[in-house]
Amino acid sequence: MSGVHPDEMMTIAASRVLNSDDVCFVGIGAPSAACNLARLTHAPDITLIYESGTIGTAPDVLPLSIGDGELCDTAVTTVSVPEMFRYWLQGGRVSIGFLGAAQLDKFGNINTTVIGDYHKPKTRLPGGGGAPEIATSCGEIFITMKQSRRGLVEKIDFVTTFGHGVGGPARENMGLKTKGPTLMVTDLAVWKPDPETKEFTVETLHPGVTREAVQETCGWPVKFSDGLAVTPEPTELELTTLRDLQARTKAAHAGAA
Amino acid sequence: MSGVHPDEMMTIAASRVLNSDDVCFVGIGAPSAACNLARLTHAPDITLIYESGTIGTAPDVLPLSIGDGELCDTAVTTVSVPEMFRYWLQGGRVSIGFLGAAQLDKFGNINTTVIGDYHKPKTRLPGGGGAPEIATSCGEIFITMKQSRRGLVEKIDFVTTFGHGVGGPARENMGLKTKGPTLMVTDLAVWKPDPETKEFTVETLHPGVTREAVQETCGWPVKFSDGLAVTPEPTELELTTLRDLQARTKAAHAGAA
Amino acid sequence: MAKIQPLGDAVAENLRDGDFAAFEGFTHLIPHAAAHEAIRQGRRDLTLVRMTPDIVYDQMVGMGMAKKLVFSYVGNPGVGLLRRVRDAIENGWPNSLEIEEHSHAAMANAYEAGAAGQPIAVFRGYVGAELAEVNANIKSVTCPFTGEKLAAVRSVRPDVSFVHAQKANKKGDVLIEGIIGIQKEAVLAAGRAVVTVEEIVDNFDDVHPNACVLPSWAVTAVCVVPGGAHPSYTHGYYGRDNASYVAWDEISADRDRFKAWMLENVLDASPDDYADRVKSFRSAP
Amino acid sequence: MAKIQPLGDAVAENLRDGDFAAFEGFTHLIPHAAAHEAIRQGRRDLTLVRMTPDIVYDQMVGMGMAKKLVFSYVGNPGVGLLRRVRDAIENGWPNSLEIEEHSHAAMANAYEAGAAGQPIAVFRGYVGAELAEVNANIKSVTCPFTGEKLAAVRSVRPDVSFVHAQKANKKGDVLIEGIIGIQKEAVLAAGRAVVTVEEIVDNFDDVHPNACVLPSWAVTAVCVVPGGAHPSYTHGYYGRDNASYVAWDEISADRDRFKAWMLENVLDASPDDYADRVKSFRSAP
Repeated sequence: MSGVHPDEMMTIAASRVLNSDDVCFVGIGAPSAACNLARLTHAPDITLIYESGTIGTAPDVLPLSIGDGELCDTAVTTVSVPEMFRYWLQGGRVSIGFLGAAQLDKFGNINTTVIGDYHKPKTRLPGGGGAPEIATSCGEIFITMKQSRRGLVEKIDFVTTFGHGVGGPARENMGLKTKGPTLMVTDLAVWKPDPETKEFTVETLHPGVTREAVQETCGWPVKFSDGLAVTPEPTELELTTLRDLQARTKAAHAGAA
Repeated sequence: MSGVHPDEMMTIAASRVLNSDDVCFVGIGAPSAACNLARLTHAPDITLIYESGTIGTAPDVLPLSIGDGELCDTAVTTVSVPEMFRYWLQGGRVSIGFLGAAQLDKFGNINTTVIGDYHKPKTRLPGGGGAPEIATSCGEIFITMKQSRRGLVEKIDFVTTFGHGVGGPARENMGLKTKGPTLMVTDLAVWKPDPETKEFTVETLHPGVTREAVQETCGWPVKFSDGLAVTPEPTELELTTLRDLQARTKAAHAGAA
Repeated sequence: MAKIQPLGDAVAENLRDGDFAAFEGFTHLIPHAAAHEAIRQGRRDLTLVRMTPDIVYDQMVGMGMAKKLVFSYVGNPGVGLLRRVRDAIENGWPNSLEIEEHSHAAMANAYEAGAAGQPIAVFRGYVGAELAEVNANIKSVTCPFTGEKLAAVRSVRPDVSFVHAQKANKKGDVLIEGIIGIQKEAVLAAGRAVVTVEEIVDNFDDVHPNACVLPSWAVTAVCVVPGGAHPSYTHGYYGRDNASYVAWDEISADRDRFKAWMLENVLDASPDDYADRVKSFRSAP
Repeated sequence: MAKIQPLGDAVAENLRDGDFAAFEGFTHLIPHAAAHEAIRQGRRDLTLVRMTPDIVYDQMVGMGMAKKLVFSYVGNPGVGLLRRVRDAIENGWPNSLEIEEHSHAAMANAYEAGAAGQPIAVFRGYVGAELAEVNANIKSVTCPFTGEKLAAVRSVRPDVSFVHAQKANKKGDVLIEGIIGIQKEAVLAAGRAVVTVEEIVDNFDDVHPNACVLPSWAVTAVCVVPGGAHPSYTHGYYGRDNASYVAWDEISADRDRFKAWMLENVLDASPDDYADRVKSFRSAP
């Protein structure tokens, strides 16, 4: 399909892995767009939770922050932040945590804290927020981010959020019972961890994307699945729904109502 | 004043120690009657808290249980039981805890657990409920109970709720910062702990009550204050308000509305 | 998603012999109908947990369903002691009953920790209280910052919890209002949760955004049982039948009278009988 | 009982140089007016705590009021990084800034424990996370039942907390609705609490029984400041001024432009100016 922007492909591919039975802890940005696109297309009953305490939200436009008013207006219920983290996240009630990343390594460990040394940072990033415990408490973790050599790196500067550690059985060895990262959707491809090594492996390339394009935007030697396939093209419905959502969002955030 | 029942005198004397600034954690029975009498007479703005989660209640009749519907209907707010115990009680927001007792010793230690051995009880009592942490978390503790040799004993069978322990600085030695029992009102007298030994000492005798009557209904050798006085007679307002409250309560609990 | 189904089916599918089970309610919203259904189905060897076991636990214990009771206050509130529980503890009738006793603060913290997926609750508690000496499940941890000794109790995580609530919507979301007690924690701490409700409504559009709502996916089964809390009460629907609580004191005083009452009012009754029992306590509409 | 008083007086009486202070708000109800008053009054050496320090903390840090920042996410939500905070951390301008960094779960648990009067919060957390290695205030305790290692952090107990809320009644009870965030915990964990509100109403007779209400005696001061959350929002009163959040990114990019903006919009402004700022974001009545 011509005219599909890689960001759109990323959001659409990510939305497809969600379904109506999922209870999804949503990070702001690309995860939020994917989750809401899923809700507006094939997963109308998906439960979206934002860490501001809004459970089961159905916003008409994408929130700018995790605590926009519409999240509460459309929620099944809105709880306090301690309750959100204690009963709902730590309580193991969330099946999928959907995270973005500033830096990521091949085992799905995430850095959103600093570029450079922690105590003398080159760039101070926002920090972990909910991610460290989202990553260990949710049934599994989906990651979505745009590929770049600055983002997908051999060694991240700081382990904000534990993925598969050094790979293999690292999570079990830490006593974790949850699956950790099971999927990554980028603007170029869909990745899944190797069942043994846990190294992210490309499963499908988005339409028109080459292996070389993936490797050029990734800081480690990329592994491709033996059954490497092409991500299905966006459908008309997916693309229209996403574009309408983005347009409504842009209008709403531009200024006063 | 003739015709005043000792139970009435007990409730009235207990009500007098409360004022509008107090935030009071109320046990059921005699404490509840005293607290509500205070509210209906000289302490209209007193905050009454019941452990069911009702904060700032103003019931028209005395509740039969700590969770009667009217407590919620008239409350400033009603919170969950965990919040009640965590934020309001343990959080140190309550100035006075008002407790009853099945057995009590001269240092204000309370037993509401068993008569006899804990593992082979002669009589299994209801247990501590909120009392163990009420006694340590509230600013101070008032106790109200009817005197009897079975109730006021030299040695209680079980320390459900810590008062002044073995007396003296026992509370400070345990690391407690709260005052513990500072007052006991019985059907015969008003008692306060000795400033040094912490032994309960009779401060005032209710009208018509003798030292002998107090001793006969107490299992330890009673100490009387040097300045022993007589508890002021109930006023007309106190007595009428209490009797009206009791009559409304009896009618309300007799059966269907 | 919650299965909306008859109470008999929900109890049969979710309560098993030997379970660690909660029938919670803090004076308000006590799930009498659900407990009575469990009695009719004859479940055995239960470990029953509740902060304030009152007459419905007296009934279950008296019927020999419980091997253990975990609690912080066991009494008929405002009336007196529980005679069937006493008979079990003091005399082993109809069977001996193990007990694990806590304070309310400990139980509230332990349910809260259970809902929060934590193995323990840590708090300032039990200072000077003798319970800590007779209950091996009260331990301590040392604050790594100050050296203070803090109480530690295992979180409460029942196999199954039963609660009563005002209403559900068609999706199975549940609304609880008024004295919400420990209802939410009992549900979220449990592996399975069965909620009896007064009614099912189309939607919760008019519900306050911060009201206590349990989403359908956090509940196993929803059963419509009008009056299902009787003689406890349901805020906004009917008042507490205080006279029944008072009457229980005499009914439960004698083993035979107790058995006869249970036969007539529980074993020979059904979930459909509760609506009638609350008729005279209904709030003005 | 809460003192109902002008914001200037409440800040002067309750915020002191060197205080450990929270200006809380989770996107919703951020107390901008109170923070701006603190800036005008020139308080120094503050340790500022907040789960999600955003542009108003960027302003306080940029004005040199803070010696330390305790937080779990420092950013302009949905927009980007905080340039004044970055300048302080990366370049020590206008002063060096000590940081104590946690995860949201840790901060939420720590505020909760603070409200509950506990010295620490204990929870399953920080597993595999490197923060535990760079923050000496993240320690652990061992579960005395299972041997599991659990994270332990000090509870958050500010000297003073500032929050914004919808309204108070004449007694000084405060109502918070919508995204209630960590408002209640911030107030109850603190030694003193100042609440700005949109309005004062006669009574709360029509308020839901389980709504988030802070009784007057749990609050130190209540100040009427309509629009006091702008550019954050107040559910039921006015919406979020998203454009102001976006615009901040450019304003804060340059030290001089930042200073000029602060002079015009904060130092030369007063609590009466906020009502105008939210005019175009007011909800339909």
